Amino acid sequence: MTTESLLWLLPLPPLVSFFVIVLLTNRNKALSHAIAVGAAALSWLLGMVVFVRALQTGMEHLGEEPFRSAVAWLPTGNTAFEIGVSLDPLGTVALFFVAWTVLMIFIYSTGYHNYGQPEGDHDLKGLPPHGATLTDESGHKHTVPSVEPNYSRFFAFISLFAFGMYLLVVSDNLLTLFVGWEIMGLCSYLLIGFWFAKPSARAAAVKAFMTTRIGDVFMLLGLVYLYSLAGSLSYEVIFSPETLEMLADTAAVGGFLGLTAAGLIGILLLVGTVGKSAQFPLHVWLPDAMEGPTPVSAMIHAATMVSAGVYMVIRIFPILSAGGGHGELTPPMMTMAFIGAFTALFAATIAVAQNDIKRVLAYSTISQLGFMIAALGIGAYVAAAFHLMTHAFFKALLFLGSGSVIHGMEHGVLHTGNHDVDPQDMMNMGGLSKKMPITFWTFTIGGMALAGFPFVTAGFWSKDEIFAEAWSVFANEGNPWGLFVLVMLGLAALLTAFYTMRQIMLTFAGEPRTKEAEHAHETPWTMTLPLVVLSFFAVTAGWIGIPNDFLGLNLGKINKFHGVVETLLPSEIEIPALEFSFVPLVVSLVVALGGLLIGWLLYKDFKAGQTDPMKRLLGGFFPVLQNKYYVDELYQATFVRFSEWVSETVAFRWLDRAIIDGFLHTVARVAYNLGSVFRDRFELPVIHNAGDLAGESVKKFGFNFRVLQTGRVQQYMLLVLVNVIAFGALFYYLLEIAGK
Amino acid sequence: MIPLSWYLILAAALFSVGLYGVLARKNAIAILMGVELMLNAVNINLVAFWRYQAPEQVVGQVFAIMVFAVSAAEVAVGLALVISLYRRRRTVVAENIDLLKW
Amino acid sequence: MTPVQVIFLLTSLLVLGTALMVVTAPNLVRSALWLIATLFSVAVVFVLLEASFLAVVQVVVYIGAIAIMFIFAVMLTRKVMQDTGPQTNSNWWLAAVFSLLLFAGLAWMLSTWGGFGAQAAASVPETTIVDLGQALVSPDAYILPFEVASVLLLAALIGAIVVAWDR
Amino acid sequence: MGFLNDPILFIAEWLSALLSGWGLSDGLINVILTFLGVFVVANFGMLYVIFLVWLERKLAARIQDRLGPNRVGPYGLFQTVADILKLFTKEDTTPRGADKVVFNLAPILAVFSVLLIWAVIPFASTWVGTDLNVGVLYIVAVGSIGVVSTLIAGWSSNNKFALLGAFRTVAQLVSYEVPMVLSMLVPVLLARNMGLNAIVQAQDNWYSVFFWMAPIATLIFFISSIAEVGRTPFDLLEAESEIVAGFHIEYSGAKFAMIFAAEFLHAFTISVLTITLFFGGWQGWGDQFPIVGWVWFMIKSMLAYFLVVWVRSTLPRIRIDHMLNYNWKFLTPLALVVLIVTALLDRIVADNVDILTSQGQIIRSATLFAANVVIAWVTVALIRRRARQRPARVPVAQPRPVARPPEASTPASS
Repeated sequence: MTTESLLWLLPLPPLVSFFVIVLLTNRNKALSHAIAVGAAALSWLLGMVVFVRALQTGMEHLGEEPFRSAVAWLPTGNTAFEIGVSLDPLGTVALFFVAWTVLMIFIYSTGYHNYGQPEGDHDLKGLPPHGATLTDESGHKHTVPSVEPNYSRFFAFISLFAFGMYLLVVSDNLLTLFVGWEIMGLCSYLLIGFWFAKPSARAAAVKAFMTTRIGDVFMLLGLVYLYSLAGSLSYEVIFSPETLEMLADTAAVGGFLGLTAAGLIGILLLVGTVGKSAQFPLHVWLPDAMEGPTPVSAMIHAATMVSAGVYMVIRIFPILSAGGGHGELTPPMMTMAFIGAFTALFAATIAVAQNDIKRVLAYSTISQLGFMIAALGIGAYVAAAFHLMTHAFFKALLFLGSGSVIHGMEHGVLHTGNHDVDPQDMMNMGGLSKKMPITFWTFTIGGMALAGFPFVTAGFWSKDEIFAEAWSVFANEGNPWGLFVLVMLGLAALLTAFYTMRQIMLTFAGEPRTKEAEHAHETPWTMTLPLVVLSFFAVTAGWIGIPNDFLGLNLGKINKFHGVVETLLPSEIEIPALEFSFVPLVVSLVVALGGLLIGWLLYKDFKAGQTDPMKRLLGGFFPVLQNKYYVDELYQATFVRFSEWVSETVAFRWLDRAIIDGFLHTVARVAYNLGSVFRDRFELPVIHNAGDLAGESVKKFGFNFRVLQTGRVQQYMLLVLVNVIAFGALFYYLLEIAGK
Repeated sequence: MIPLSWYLILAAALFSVGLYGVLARKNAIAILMGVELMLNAVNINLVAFWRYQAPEQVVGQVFAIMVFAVSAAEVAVGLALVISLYRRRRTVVAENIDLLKW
Repeated sequence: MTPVQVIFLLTSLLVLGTALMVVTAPNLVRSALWLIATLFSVAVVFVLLEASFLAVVQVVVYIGAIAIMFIFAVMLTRKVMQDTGPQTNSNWWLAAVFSLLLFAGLAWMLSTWGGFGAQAAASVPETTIVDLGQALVSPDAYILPFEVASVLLLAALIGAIVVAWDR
Repeated sequence: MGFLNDPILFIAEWLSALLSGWGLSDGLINVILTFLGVFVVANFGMLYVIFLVWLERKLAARIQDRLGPNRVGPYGLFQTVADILKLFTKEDTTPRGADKVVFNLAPILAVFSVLLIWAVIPFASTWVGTDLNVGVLYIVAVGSIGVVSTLIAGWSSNNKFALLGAFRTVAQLVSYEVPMVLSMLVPVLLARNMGLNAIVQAQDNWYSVFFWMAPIATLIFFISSIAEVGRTPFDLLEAESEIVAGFHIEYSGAKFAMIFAAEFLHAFTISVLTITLFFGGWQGWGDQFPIVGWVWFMIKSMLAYFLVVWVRSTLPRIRIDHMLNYNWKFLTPLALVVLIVTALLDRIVADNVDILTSQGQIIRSATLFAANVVIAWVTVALIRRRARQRPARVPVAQPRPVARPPEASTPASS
């Protein structure tokens, strides 16, 4: 089969499995997850085939002319809207990590939802399983985890989600990309609210949905504006140099802030990204999204969906950078640089003070995405893409690892039966490294990658590249943004390393701080296998991005990655040749090692019942961090309260009750009176009697003529015959004789 | 040779005879027989017109065949009706079947 | 008077005579048998019209199926073998009169029609059964009437079963 | 052409020459010759019956381990002649209250309907009464006249057994006409022609004989035409044990002889039809000489007839509901399947290979034969499943004691 047709087929298996599971097999758990995992594996296989073919084609060549095939979808006026699939280097990279992480997470889910365990004693649909009690032959009961009640539904949802992600990756225009984007939004809503009987989960789901909606609306605006200008949304059209020129030259509608059209579009689409990948003003949904099952957190909120935002920005980077050569940055890029850098630091600080193992990861995700956005802001989209890929791997790894930890803790909780111990609170853990070694090692690898442990882990290389880009923007082009970004991200990276270390220490090191932690034990192979695989990538994924002239010594062309993604831009905007400099290297070394060191020092002997060293350190500022700078409360106080006030008072009381209802009621009253007049003066005397007359007369007529109906067919036929003859004769006379 | 008129007259006569049967016979089955005769008259007309007007097209024969099918169906249903009628009311005389009168 | 005309006259006499017997015979089975005779002579008329296929089909369908169904029905719906009393209803003379009127009217109208005395085309182009069959099933010819007829037959079959079902 | 080569045509030519010598018009000569042909064929049939009766009785006797007729003439050859003489000399009774005309019409129609079939049967390449281009349809039509004869015979003799026999006749004959016609359509569509002679000429090789292409159709046709004749195991219309002698209970003497002869001739006719439709009629080595073709024709048809007799003298009579179920639930659907499959397959084959060449014919026969095997296998499998599902025997009526001993005070059911 040609690669194009493979691309067409690529997203389909998860979709099919979604429908099959929802419609047919949802009663059968084994069948359902078999179908789902099978579909994921099939897509993975296709993806790998495509990947290999792409490598054979050679990236540069692929960049010149990507695999692409399109069909006319819906006619708009005299032009048909085309949808299609395409695969260029960026798509290849995205496809690679999406395929791997998705498959891994599918496999992981079977274990995470306790497949093969008995039904729970008092499990309800929509609540996490509470465990089932078994009595072994020796007669004493013990509690084991019970299988998820909505098992099949879960697989249906993540299948649909995988479809959305694949669609987004292979689509060759912004519209289908947006479709996949929205599908993922829906799935994230469904999956965050997967345990919909928990009020917190419900709230989180709604919150996530609403927040991302804000972004999506702006994004849709941007799409519409773009389409109205460029007349198409397919990449090859809108990224063609002439289109970009046109966009860069035309002023924005209404001269908005003196932006160019490209700038306005870029900013609008950027807001979509801000919502999707949880950048600063709209980041609030992501931590709450941790209410969902851990595989969901890993999949949506680390590996795929939030990266989709960044992916989209990288896609439209030509538009964002349209009009700005090298050196000066376009307004959207400045916005991105600011938002990204700020978010990175902001989220990192929050992450420092969290105790919930998953929330820490959530905030670190936000800050890492901030890294990418910032990198894009200074034009280093290659580094951004690179970091996107590596981050997808190690963050998925971390989430799955945390899920495995939580799972182990739940074992303990079930064992002790003390249900008010939160298995997600790091304060209750400790010393798990001996209980669950595989999880420990893989988690550590992931953590190191996140912290950017030098020279081995993937995170190091990608971050290092971002620093290098930032530095070169400052040093070579004298652009202050470069320095700003470098400093902010440096601090963020420092904190990152620190809280990663803190997390690892709290979770795994030292002695168990609770009985539950003592009774935790390793999770089944279905959960550990993905960990191992992902940790492999978490290390090696970075090696393809080692700079060619690292440490100033010429390593030949070991950097495969630049070649991959550079070809994204139209050719005339060339990448500033990035020569090696020690500053960023030193920075990243210092921040990584330093952060790790501080974390180790602070938490190396942390016992149960101690107060968190951070609290001692930060004192009064700690609660602020713990409460996430009260952003939620702020929103609650401003937006939510305001909108409630508007809907309650303005819309309901004044508008609806007073104006609309009043108007309607007057109309009704007038109409009623008018109608009664008509009834008494006109209807009753005239029409009514006329109708009665008609009816009566018909009745009388029928009564007189019913004698004709003898019920004898033959007489009827005789009458018919008579009439036929009579009328025949008549017509014949009229037509033939009288006619002449 | 035979002019078309003869066939037409024959058909008309057969039709009238069948009509008489339909109108005059008591027995429902006999009425159906009359209907059959009328259908046959129609067929004769069709075939005669085919032969005399458009012998190069098969349309006449085709429609004669349609008439065959129709009459077969008509007889099947009609006789079924008559038989079930006989089962219920022990009569097949058309005049006694007058439930539809006022 | 060519021999063909003689044959035609004989046949048409047979047709009309037997038809009259059908509608007048006091005994129903007799009239069914007369009906068979009529149908057979109509088949002969078809032969005279050089439509041999139709003739055979006439015999198959009418005599082989319809007439037998008639006899069967007659036998099923009688208590005694002989029919007693008049077989015609009260206003049979009206029926006779109007049938005659109809015949007269038809004949008159036909006689005023131009193509009345038309002579046959000298030779029928050899329309074989193959042509007929292809005309019946070829989409640019009569497949639709054909399908409709078959659906009608199916409906009649089921309907007959349902109606005559002895509950 | 010599006399030995083709006697019939020889005589015909000679006669026409003679008559035209007498100065008769060609039309008249044609008429006379036709009448002669009809006369010859009819009498051949009627006389052949005499031999057939003897043959059948002999065969049945041998199969049932008896001697059979052996008094009159050598091997009792003239037994039948004696019987016929006896029948003709018997009194010819007509029951009171019978519908005389119809009563006398019935046996004539019976013989008539059988003899009409012989008008289209090709005895040899050139010996055909009249080669209708709708021969198969014609046969069906004429067969329906036979049904009418039995029916009116039963009705007109004013006898309840006869009437019951007539009803059974209608039920059986009308319903068995369906699979018979369906299976007759198979050779028609294989030969792309309705004329019997054309059908025979279409099977001009041992491998292009239609039996190879449609064995199941052959079987269905054979069985259902046996039912059409109303012989054992389908002789319910004259089941002695149930309705004394069925529709011809009131007939005696010559009329009985005619009905009897008609039945035997019909039995032979169906074997003739079988071999004509499925075993290549007069085809055989050396059939370019019509006389040889005729010999082949006779041999084949006698073999088929032997099969008929064998079946008759071996199988017991089947119950009426079995008979109808067997037709409507087994034969008809099977015939339909076979017809459809054959049509489709033959079309495909004809589109792909040239079926006029010999290897084309071989391919065609092989394909259709394989298809038939598959159909048969599937059918057997289905029947097995069904037989396993249902209890083998369903009682139709509960036996009721006619007289009950007084102490059995429990009222009988119903």
